[in-house]
Amino acid sequence: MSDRPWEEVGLTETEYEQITEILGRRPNELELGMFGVMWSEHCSYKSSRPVLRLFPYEAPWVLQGPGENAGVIAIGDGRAVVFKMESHNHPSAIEPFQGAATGVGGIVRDIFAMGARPIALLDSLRFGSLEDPRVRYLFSGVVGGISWYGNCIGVPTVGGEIYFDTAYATNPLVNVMCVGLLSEDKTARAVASGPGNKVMLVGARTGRDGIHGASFASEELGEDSLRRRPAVQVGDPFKEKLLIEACLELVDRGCLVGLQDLGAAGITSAASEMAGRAGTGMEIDVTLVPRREEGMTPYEVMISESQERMLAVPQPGREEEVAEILAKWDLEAAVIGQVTSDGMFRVRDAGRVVAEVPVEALAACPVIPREKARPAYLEEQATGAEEVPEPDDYGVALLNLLSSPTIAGKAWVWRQYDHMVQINTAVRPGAADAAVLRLKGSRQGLALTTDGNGRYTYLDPYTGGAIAVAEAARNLACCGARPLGVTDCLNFGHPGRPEIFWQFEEAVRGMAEACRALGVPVVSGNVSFYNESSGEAVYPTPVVGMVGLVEDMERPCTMAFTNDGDLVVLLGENTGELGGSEYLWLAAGRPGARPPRVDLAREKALVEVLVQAVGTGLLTAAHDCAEGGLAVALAECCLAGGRGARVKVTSSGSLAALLFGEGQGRAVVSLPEANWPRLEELCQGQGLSVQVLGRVGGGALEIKAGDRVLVQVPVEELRTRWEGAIPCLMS
Amino acid sequence: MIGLRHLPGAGQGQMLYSGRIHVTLKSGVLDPQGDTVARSLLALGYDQVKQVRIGKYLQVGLEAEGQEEARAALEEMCRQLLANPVIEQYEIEVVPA
Amino acid sequence: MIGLRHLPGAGQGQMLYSGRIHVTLKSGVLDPQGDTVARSLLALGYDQVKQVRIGKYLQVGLEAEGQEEARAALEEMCRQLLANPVIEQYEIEVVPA
Amino acid sequence: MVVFPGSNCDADVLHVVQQVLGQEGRFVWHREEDLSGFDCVVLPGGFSYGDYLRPGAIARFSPVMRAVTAFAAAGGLVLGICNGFQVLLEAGLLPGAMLVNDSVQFRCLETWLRVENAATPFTVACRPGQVLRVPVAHHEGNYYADPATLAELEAQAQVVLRYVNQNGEETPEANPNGSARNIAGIINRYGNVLGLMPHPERCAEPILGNTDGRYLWNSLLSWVQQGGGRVV
Ligand SMILES: Nc1ncnc2c1ncn2[C@@H]1O[C@H](COP(=O)(O)OP(=O)(O)O)[C@@H](O)[C@H]1O
Ligand SMILES: [Mg+2]
Repeated sequence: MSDRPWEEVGLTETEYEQITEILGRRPNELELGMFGVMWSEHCSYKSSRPVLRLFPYEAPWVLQGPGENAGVIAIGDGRAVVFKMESHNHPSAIEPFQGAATGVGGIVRDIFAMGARPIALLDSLRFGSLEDPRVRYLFSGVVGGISWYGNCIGVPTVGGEIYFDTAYATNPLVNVMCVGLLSEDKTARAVASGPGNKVMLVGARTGRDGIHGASFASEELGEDSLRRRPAVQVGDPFKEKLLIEACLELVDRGCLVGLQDLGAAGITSAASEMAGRAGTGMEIDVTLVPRREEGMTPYEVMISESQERMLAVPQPGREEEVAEILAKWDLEAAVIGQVTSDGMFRVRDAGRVVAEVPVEALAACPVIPREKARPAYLEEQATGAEEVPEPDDYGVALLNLLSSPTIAGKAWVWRQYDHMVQINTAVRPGAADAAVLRLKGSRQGLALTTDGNGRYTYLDPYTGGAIAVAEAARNLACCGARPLGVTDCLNFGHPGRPEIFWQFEEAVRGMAEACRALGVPVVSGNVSFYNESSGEAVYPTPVVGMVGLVEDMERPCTMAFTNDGDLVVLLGENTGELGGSEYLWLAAGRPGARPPRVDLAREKALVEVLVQAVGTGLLTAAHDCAEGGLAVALAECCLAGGRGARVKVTSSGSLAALLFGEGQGRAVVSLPEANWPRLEELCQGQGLSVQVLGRVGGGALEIKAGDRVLVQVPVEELRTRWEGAIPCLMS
Repeated sequence: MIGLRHLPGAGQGQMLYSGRIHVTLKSGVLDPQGDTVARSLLALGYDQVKQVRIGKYLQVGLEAEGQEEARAALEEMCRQLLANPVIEQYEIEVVPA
Repeated sequence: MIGLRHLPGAGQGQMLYSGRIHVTLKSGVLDPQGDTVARSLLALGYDQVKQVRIGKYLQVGLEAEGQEEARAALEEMCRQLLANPVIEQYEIEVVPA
Repeated sequence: MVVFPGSNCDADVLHVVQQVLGQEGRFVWHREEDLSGFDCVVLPGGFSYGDYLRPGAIARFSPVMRAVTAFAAAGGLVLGICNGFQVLLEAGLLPGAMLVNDSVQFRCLETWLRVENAATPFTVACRPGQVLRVPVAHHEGNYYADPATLAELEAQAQVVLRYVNQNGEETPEANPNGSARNIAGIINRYGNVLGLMPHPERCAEPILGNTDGRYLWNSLLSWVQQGGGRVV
C-alpha cells in the first residue's frame, strides 16, 4: 500500500484515522476498499444527511419512510404504493444510451426489492441547448436507452419532464422514478435476520464492470481506475424482466426472509446493509460468487457493480424451493455466504478470512460538516432592475415560446416509450399535468408527476425548492388527485463549495416547508452532488416526484378544452411576475432577478379547490400555469382539445408579464356555465381568488386586453410550432 | 430520403471504395445478446458452443481519392459516430468497390 | 446458466475454433438503420458517403474435431437460428481459436 | 396465453379475456407441450428473450411452439399480437419477416386500421372496410415479404388489417413503421392463424379511452360460441 492509502479509495486522512480507530488497527487493502465505497458520498450521504433531516417524513398513511429501498404509502384496501427516484447523471454523460438504461434498471430493482410490482416509470431530464450536436447525441441516446430498457421489461414510462438550458450542456441530468404496487401483507424487507440463514446471490454473474461506480460520481477517474475497467455498464433488460418475475414469485410464496437489490458498491453495500438493518452479522465467501471473468480479486468481486443482481436470504429450509423458482425463470443463483450473530462483516477467500469489520462501522461514516455561504451572484442579480421587454407582437411571442424546446410538445420523446403496457394508463403523456393510472379492481386511480425548475432554484434556492413541491401538488390536483407522498432527487454541484452547499440547504428548506404546508411527507429520495464540469456547476436542480390518489376514476379531468361555450376561468391571481420565466430568457437572454414568489397557503387553497372541483365533476378541463405562463397554459388546453378560446385579461401593467409571467398558485380551468356558482363558492370557501377569462370555442386562441387584441392565432398554427419544434431540431 | 442507392458516377479523380467495418464490444464488456444466443444454441443441442459475441458489421460505400484517404475518412467516422469508444472497438478494411 | 466463459480443456480429439459469421440483409431488402446512419454521416459533413448497410457480426467459439466439422455445425446454426432466410444472407469463416 | 421468458403483455391479454370478456383463460408456460382443450391460443406481446438476435427468433424454438404448430395445423385459432406476430413469422406459421421500423425508433402511438377482410374468425364482428383505432408499440414492425408473397397475400385476401388514416385512406403518414403496403395484420391461407402488430387488448375498456379492440375480441368470441372453433 502507498503511504497515503486513503487517497486511492477517495477518503480523507481523517476518515482513514477514524477507520483505524474503529478497527483498533489499520485496515487491509480490501477492508479499506470496502470502507471507500461505503463511505463515499453516494452511499453514506455524509454531506447531506443533516440537511435531509429537515424533511417531514411522517403521515398516518406512510408505511415506510426513507431507509429501505423505497418508500411505501398505504392507499386503502390493503394496497400500498412504493416509489423512489434516482439519478444516473454521470454515466449518462459518458455513454448516454447505456447510462440511462442502467439507471432505469437500478431504480426498478429498488421497487421490486420491496415485493412490489413496478407499474410505472417517469423520467426527469435536463440537457443543454439542442443547437449543440453533442447535446443532441446525449438527448437521443438517453431517450433511446430509457426506451430500450423500460419497454423491454414491460413497465410503462408514463410521464416526466425535460428542460433544455445551456447550464446542463456537459452535465445532463437523468433522473428516473419508479412506482410499484404491493399488497400490504406481501411486503419484502431488506433484512438479513436469523443467524445461520443462507445468503444467495441471484441473477447476472459478477464481472469487473462498474468497479468504483459509487465513487465515480465524485471523482475523476485516475489512470489506475481506468485500468480496472470502464465504469459504464451494459444493461440486460431481459434478465431484469426475469428477475422481476422470479423475485415477485419468491415474495408471493413467502420463501424469503429478506431481499435487497445490488446497486452502488455491489455486494459490500447490499450485504452489510441487510445485516445492519437486522442487527446481525454476515459472512461472504468470494470464491462462491459466480463470475463472468477470470482472475477477479476479492476486492473486485466485493465492489463490482454488475447489473441485474439481487441478494436474497431464503427462509431456512426453503433454499431448494427458491432455487427451483429461479431455475424456472432461467436465472442462476448461488449461496455465497450466511447470516451470523456476531455483528461482523467477514469476507472469506476459499475459507481464509480476508476482511473482517463490524457491520456497523461500514454504515457509520461520520458526517462532514460543510461550510455554507450565500453566493455572490445572488447579490448581483438582485440589484439588476427587472426591466421588462414588451414584444412587438404578442402572438409571435407566444409562438416562439411554444417552439422553445423546454415548452414544446414532447411527443418525439414519449412515443418512443411504451406508455400503455400493463393497460392502466388512463391519462397518457401529453394529455394532462400528471399521468393517471387506474387501479384494476378499484374505483381509485394513481396520479404521478415530476417537477423541478432549476432556473428558479438558481435565482433563489429556497423559493425554487418550494415551487418544485407546489407545482407537483398542483399538477396532481389538476387531475383530481390528492397528493400523498414525495420522492426527490437533489442534483447539485460540489458540496465542498460553500455556495453550493448553501444552495443545497436552502433548496431543501424550501421543499421541506412546502411539504409541511401541503401535508405531503417525503418517503424516499436520492442526492446527486458533483454535477459540474470544469468548475461550472449545473443549476441547482431539486426534482420532486409526487404520487396522488384519485378517489373516483369515473370523473376524469385532463387539460383538454372539450366543449364549445364552456367558461374559461383562472384560479388564483395573475401576479405578472416575469423573473425566471422562459419569456425573459428568450427575449433578453437572462434568467431575471428573482423567481416568482410562492405563497404556500395559497398553494394549499388551490390544491383543495382543484381536488374538490374535479372530484365533484364541476370541471371539464384543468391545467396549471407553469413555464410560459397564462398564455402558454391556455394554448396547451386548446391544443389538447383541438379547439380555440376567447379570453380577456385586465389591461393594467406589463402585458407581457400578464401573459407570460410564471407567477405561482394558478390554474386555468374550464367548466359549463351552470357549474360556475358552485366553483365560485368553493373558491370563496378557501379564500382563493377566481376570475372568468372567457369562453371555449372557435378555431383560434384569442387573447384581448380590454379591446386590444393581443393574440389571435389559429389552433393549427399553434400546433405546427409546438409539435414541430423538437422533431425539427432532431432531424 | 436521399438517393443513396443510385450512385452517381464518381467525381473528378475520385474512386469508389467499400469500407468494411467491424464494431465489437470490448472484452470484459457484458454482451447480453451474445450470452442469450449462446444459451439458446446450447438448448438447441449445439453443445459444442462455448461462447458467442455479437457485434456490428457495417459496409460503407464512399468516394475518395485513394485508399488511404478512404481509410482516414472511415477512421474519423468510426470515432465520431459509428462506434462508442467507451464500450466498443472497431476494425476497418478498405477495398475498391 | 452455463459456464460459457470458463472453457474446460477441449475434449478428446477436440479443437477450439472460432467461427466468424457475417449476417447481412439481402440486397433488395431495405435497411432503415443503414439509411439513417448514412443520413447522419452526410449531416456531419461526410458527403463522400454513398451508402451504408448494417449487418451483424457474430463470433462463435466452438469445439470440433476439425475445421470442416466446425463449419458444418456453424452452417447448421445459421440456417436454424442465426439468420432469417426471408431477409438475410450469411457468410461463415472458421479459424482455429 | 402463452408466456415466453420476456413476454410482457401476457397479463394484459388475460385481464381482457377474464375481466372484460368474462371468459376462461390461463397462462401456458413456454415449456408446456399440451394445448388440448383450448379454443384459441394467444401469443402475446413483449420482448421474448429480450428480442435479442431478432424478435421472436429464439422464442420460436420453445417446446410450446411445437404444440402451437400442431394446434394450428389441426385448425385451432392462433392469435399473435406484436411480439407474438413476430414469433409466428419466425416459426414460419405466417409468411414474411419484420424489419426495424423505418424511423429506427420504438413507436408507441394510436393507429387506425381498416378491416380488409371481415370474414375471418378474428374480424367477423366488424364491417368490411370499418376503421378501428388501435395502438401500436414496437421497434420492429416494418413488415417485409418478397413481391410474389405480397401478391399472393393480396390475392387470397390474407391482408386482414391495414394502417390507414382516420378517414380510412391508405397513406404513407398513416403507416407507423414502413410496412409493405401498410400491412398491419395478416392471416394464414387456412384462415385460423392471425398475426397483427397493433394491440387490441390495450383498447377494450372505456376507462382507457378506447374500446375499438372489442370488435376483434367480440369477433373471436362469437366465432367460438357459434361453434366455429376449428377452421379447417
Ligand atoms: N421525459 C418525459 N418522459 C415522458 N413524458 C414526458 C417527458 N417530458 C414530458 N413528458 C410529458 O409531456 C407532458 C408535458 O410535459 P411538461 O410540459 O414538462 O409538463 P409540466 O409543465 O406539467 O411539467 C406531460 O404529460 C409529461 O408527463
Ligand atoms: Mg405542470
